[in-house]
Amino acid sequence: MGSTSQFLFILEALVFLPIVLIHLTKKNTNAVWLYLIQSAAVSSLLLISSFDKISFLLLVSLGSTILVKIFVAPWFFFRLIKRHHLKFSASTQLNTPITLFVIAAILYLNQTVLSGAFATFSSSDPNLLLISSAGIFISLFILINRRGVLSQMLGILSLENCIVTFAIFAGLEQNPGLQFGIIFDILIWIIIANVFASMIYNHFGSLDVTEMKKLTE
Amino acid sequence: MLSFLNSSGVILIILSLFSIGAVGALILQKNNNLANWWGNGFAIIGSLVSGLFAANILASSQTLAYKISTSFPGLGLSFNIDRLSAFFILIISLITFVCSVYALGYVKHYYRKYNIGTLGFFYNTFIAGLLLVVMASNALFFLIAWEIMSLTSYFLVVYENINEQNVKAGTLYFIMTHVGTAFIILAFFLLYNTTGSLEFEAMKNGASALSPLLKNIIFVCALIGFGTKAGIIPLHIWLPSAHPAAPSHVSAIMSGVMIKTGIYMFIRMFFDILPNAPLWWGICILIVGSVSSLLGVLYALAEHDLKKLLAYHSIENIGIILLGLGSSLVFLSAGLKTFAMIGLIAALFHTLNHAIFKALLFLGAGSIISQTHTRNIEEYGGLIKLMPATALFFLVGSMAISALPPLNGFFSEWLTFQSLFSGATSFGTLTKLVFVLSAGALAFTGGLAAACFVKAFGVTFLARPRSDEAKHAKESDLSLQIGMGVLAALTLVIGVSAGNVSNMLSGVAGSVHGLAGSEIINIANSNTVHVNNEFAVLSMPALLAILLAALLITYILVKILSGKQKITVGRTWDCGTDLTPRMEITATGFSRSIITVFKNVLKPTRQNEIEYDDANLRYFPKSNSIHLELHDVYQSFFYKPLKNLLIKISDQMRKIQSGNMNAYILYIFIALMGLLLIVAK
Amino acid sequence: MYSFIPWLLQLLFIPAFAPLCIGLTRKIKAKFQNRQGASIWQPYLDLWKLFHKDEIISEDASWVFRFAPYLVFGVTLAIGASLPLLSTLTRLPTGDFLGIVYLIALGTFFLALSGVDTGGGFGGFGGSREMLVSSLTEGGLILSLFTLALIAKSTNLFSISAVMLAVPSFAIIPAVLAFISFCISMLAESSRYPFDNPATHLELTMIHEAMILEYSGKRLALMEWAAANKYLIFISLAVNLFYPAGLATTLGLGSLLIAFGALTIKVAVLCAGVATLESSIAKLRIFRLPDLLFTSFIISLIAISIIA
Amino acid sequence: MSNLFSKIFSVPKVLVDVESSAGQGNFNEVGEKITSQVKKLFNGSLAIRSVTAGSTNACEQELVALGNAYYDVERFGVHFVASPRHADMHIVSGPVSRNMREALVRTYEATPTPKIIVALGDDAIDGGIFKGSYATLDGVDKVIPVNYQIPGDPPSPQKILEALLAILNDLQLKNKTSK
Repeated sequence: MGSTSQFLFILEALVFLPIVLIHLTKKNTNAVWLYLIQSAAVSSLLLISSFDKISFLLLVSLGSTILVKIFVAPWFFFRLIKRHHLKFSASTQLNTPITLFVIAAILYLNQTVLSGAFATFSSSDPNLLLISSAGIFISLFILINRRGVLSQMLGILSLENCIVTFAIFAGLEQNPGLQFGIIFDILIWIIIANVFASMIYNHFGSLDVTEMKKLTE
Repeated sequence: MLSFLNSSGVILIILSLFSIGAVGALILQKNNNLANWWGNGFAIIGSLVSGLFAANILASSQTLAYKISTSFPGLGLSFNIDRLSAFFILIISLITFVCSVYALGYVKHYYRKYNIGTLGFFYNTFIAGLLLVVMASNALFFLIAWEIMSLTSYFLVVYENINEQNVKAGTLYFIMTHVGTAFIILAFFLLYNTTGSLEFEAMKNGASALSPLLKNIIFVCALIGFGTKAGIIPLHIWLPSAHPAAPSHVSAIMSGVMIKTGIYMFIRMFFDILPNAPLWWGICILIVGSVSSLLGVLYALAEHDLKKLLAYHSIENIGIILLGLGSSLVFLSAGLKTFAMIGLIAALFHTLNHAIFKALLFLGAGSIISQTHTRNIEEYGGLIKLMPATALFFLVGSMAISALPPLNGFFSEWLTFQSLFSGATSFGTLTKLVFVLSAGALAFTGGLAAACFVKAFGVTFLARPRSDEAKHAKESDLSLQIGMGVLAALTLVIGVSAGNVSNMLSGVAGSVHGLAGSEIINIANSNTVHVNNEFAVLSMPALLAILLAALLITYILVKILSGKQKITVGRTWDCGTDLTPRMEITATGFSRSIITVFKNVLKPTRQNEIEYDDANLRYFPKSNSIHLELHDVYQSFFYKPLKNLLIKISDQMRKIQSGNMNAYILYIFIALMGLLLIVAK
Repeated sequence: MYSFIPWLLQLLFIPAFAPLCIGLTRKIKAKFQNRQGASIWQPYLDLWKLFHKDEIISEDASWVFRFAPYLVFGVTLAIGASLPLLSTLTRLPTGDFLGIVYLIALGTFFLALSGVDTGGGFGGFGGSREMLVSSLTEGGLILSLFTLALIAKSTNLFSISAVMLAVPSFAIIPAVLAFISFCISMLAESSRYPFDNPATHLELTMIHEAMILEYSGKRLALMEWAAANKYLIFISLAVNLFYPAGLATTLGLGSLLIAFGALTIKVAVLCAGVATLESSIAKLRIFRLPDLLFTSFIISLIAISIIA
Repeated sequence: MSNLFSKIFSVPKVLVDVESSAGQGNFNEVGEKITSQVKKLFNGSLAIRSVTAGSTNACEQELVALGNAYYDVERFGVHFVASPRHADMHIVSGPVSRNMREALVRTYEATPTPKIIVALGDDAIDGGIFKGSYATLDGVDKVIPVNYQIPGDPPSPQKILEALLAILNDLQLKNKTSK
């Protein structure tokens, strides 16, 4: 069981690190690639966790998850970047040192506050859960920090991934119906978000969220 | 049949009668006449049944508890009708019965202008709401009933929506009632917090565990909450604009009965639920009562819109009721149970009297307005020759409200005086001063009310018509007269049989939790009322008999002395000039001297505009008009600063709406972290 | 068998002697103006003549105008019958002082209405001023009578006069203060000098007279008589409540005669007092009256707070 | 206040001796006769109302003088009233100017019967010094029926009292003949 738990740690790191890196990347394409890595890790985690009660339906659902998360989403994003050639949109609210500081603060908070809380979950080892919950908070912080609409979309998707990892580690068993629902949901969401992003772009001339302030008057 | 009457089934029958009336009126709204007859017909039957039900409960003097449990947590539809609520049900059904009979004829003049079906619907639900408010004994159920009552009365206030004023009055009324309801909810919440249950019965037992500070806070919240509905002085601004806006038979019910639900809940809260009230509660209610009564009658004097005048008089009479209530609360806190009984009987009696003569006056005003199509007294005049019956009933109403002897208004003010006097005899210097000043305030209020109604009756009915609208007024038709006639007769009947009525009321007052201990002293035998061991004795029938005897003697004396002199009808003597209606005394003229006496209280403003033919030279004025208004003290000193404060606060809060999406997500994030911190600890 | 005599005396005293009281006051005022003045029986002659004259009623007047004199006079009769005039035993259930005050208010209510009814200019503002004065007097009136009720532990006028026969020592100062405030209210209610000039011809200054300008014949007589009754009611109240010396406590003929003599003397003294007051001060401006009436209210307030 | 009252009661009623002033018949006997006549005819109370119809106020001064301390007509049972409704007798003075015509008619109609109209002073009788002027109607009888006239411009209070006595005697004769 030792090797598997160690392997799980690696995968968990693969899920966690891209979030931090999305914060720091200047280029959108890197961000998309990071998301691709993260979703690959998550799908493999899914495969591992549902290893024992494999059923045909489950396999199909996992396949579709992999398909959507790894191929469809990045394809859409790259198309968006190409069409509006917005390679460099990595503007953030806070400059990088402060962002790192905030991420550290969140980690620390997560560590102190939630340490006792996860003892009740019987299935896996608690600090896995800790990391995934930290991942949730930091991906939420992406939404706050990044100005570009594309990076905010990535933030939301990585948030979804972290929640899935948290669910897996918390031992919530997967059933195909749930999987299908999630994936279908994400697919639709990606399509709409892209259409929406291009509309914003046409209207405001850039994907920077702060330009939209004129809405309130 | 009688045993059936006080079973719990009757409550459902009453409510179903009103709901059938309401829904039926909606369905039949196409045909005006049918909708009118259906709506008011069911209201009449419903009020008859509820009247009998209440009378039966009062006669057999037992309480009826009945509970329908619902799946909703905390909300048990529990009815608890003890003698106090039965008394209020009796008032409600009496006034509703008369107003519905009146409405059969009165609503005709709405026929082509407004939708009668909606009027019938809201009218019936309004009465059902009133009855539920008085029957409910679960806080949540009570609040639902309170809300039904407030909302339906809001729709009735804005019923005549062509006139812009009504809609504005409606919104003001809407806001003020809900400010009041907020305070009521706060009070009930605090009670629920300590007693742990929403049932009034459980609250009653658990209330002794209340800490004094909490009890005082509940008192203040209840005072403000129910005070807004009752219309005490600082919170009264909605009443003079909302009551006149409603159709007359509805404003009769609103003014006669709806504001009494505030009084009912005062009694329920301060006597029934909150145990051993401290002294300052009673003193505070006494002060509020005397201020309300004095200022109410002063504003009524300055008013020349007939229905607004009557609305201000409702505030005055609520003040008088509060005087009775306040004095009995002071006695309760001092442990003098018999004096407290007198005070409470005086308050209940004046509630009954005020409901009767205020409804009578509003119905009278309604029939005048339906003939002259204006509410401004200055355009009436000489209506006594055109509408003799309405004039007689309005005169009886005005005599009753200015507490003139043979009628019922006199007896309840006499009893309030007795409770104030017994307060002045049995307390230390400070409390005694408050009692004596309240007695002074009541005396002045009685005098000024008489002055106001000489103005109202004199300018409306006597002398010559001042506008051609008033010239063509015709007597209102039968159902209106029956409505007013019944009430006028009631003022005399209750006035004369005041002794028996106060005995019944002492039974009602005794049923209240605070006064349960004191033995039911019937303060009157064979209609002579003996108050606090022979301090004061009065017998109303004897008073009436002596008055009639004196009138008879006068008549005979005049017949003997000048039997054969003839009477000729000539012109009014006016120093020889030709008398135009404009030379008659106007309402503003009549009350202007009294307003100038109280000018630093009322702050009259005076503004005249002169229109010139030659604008630049200004030698030849074409017209000179003068506006005599009252500076609205409450708007400028209480409500405007409050509004500015609220605006300032909300400006600060608007800053968080920066329009930046990231900021909003940041707020979510912070909230999430905060929540986690609390939960995880 | 003769038990009804004191009741008859009680009923007839006020209407019988009121015009005499007015005549006496006018006589003393005339004497002050160094003229002989009409005889004290002149008011009787006036009333008698007016009863035998025809009447003119304005066409705008309604039944309120025609009925008001009967009610106003009837009210004064009813009040006269329930006052402690000759003895403290002939009690009527309406002897309560609040009943008396509000019966007077009933009379004033209809008097003011009859003024407004004919639609002339004078009746209207007469009514308005009458209501101004009478509404502001009620405070002082009720509280001064209440001081007496506090002293006598009962609101019934008869028991008050019975107790005041032997004035308890602690009650002297409050009784005097109450008497002052009662006198102010008396002058206001019976529209005597500082409030209203009864013998004025200038309509603008009238309060009481303005309301009865329209009356003639028997109705005018009733109104004049009622005004006289009201004047005597207040004087006999002032006299018998505050200084009831001589009031008969038994129904014997002797004691009734003594009581009758004592009452007439006291009434004559007070009438002289009122006449002297009327000859020595000027009539107050209408907007000075509320200050006077509020002082009467405050004086009675002080009287009440002094009592234990 | 006390010195006011002491002065009132110390000053004698009459400073000038009544008998010595020439031609002034003692009006007290006239007064007694008037009192007895008033008692017979008007039950002891005669209400007079003075109406000014464009008068030069001379006659008014004399009427006012009737009410002063010296003549003091009240003791004879005669008193002046404010409203025509209360009056038995109207004493009209002045030549009735054009504007007062309507008012005088209204006053006449407003007085309950039996009523007596007396024209006081020459102006009221036939216009006096204003006779023929465009502004006046030359005398009260042109407007309302006049029962008696008191000549003089203006007649002294003494003359008015004597005329009043003559009026009352005449009224008594009329009552005897009509009965």
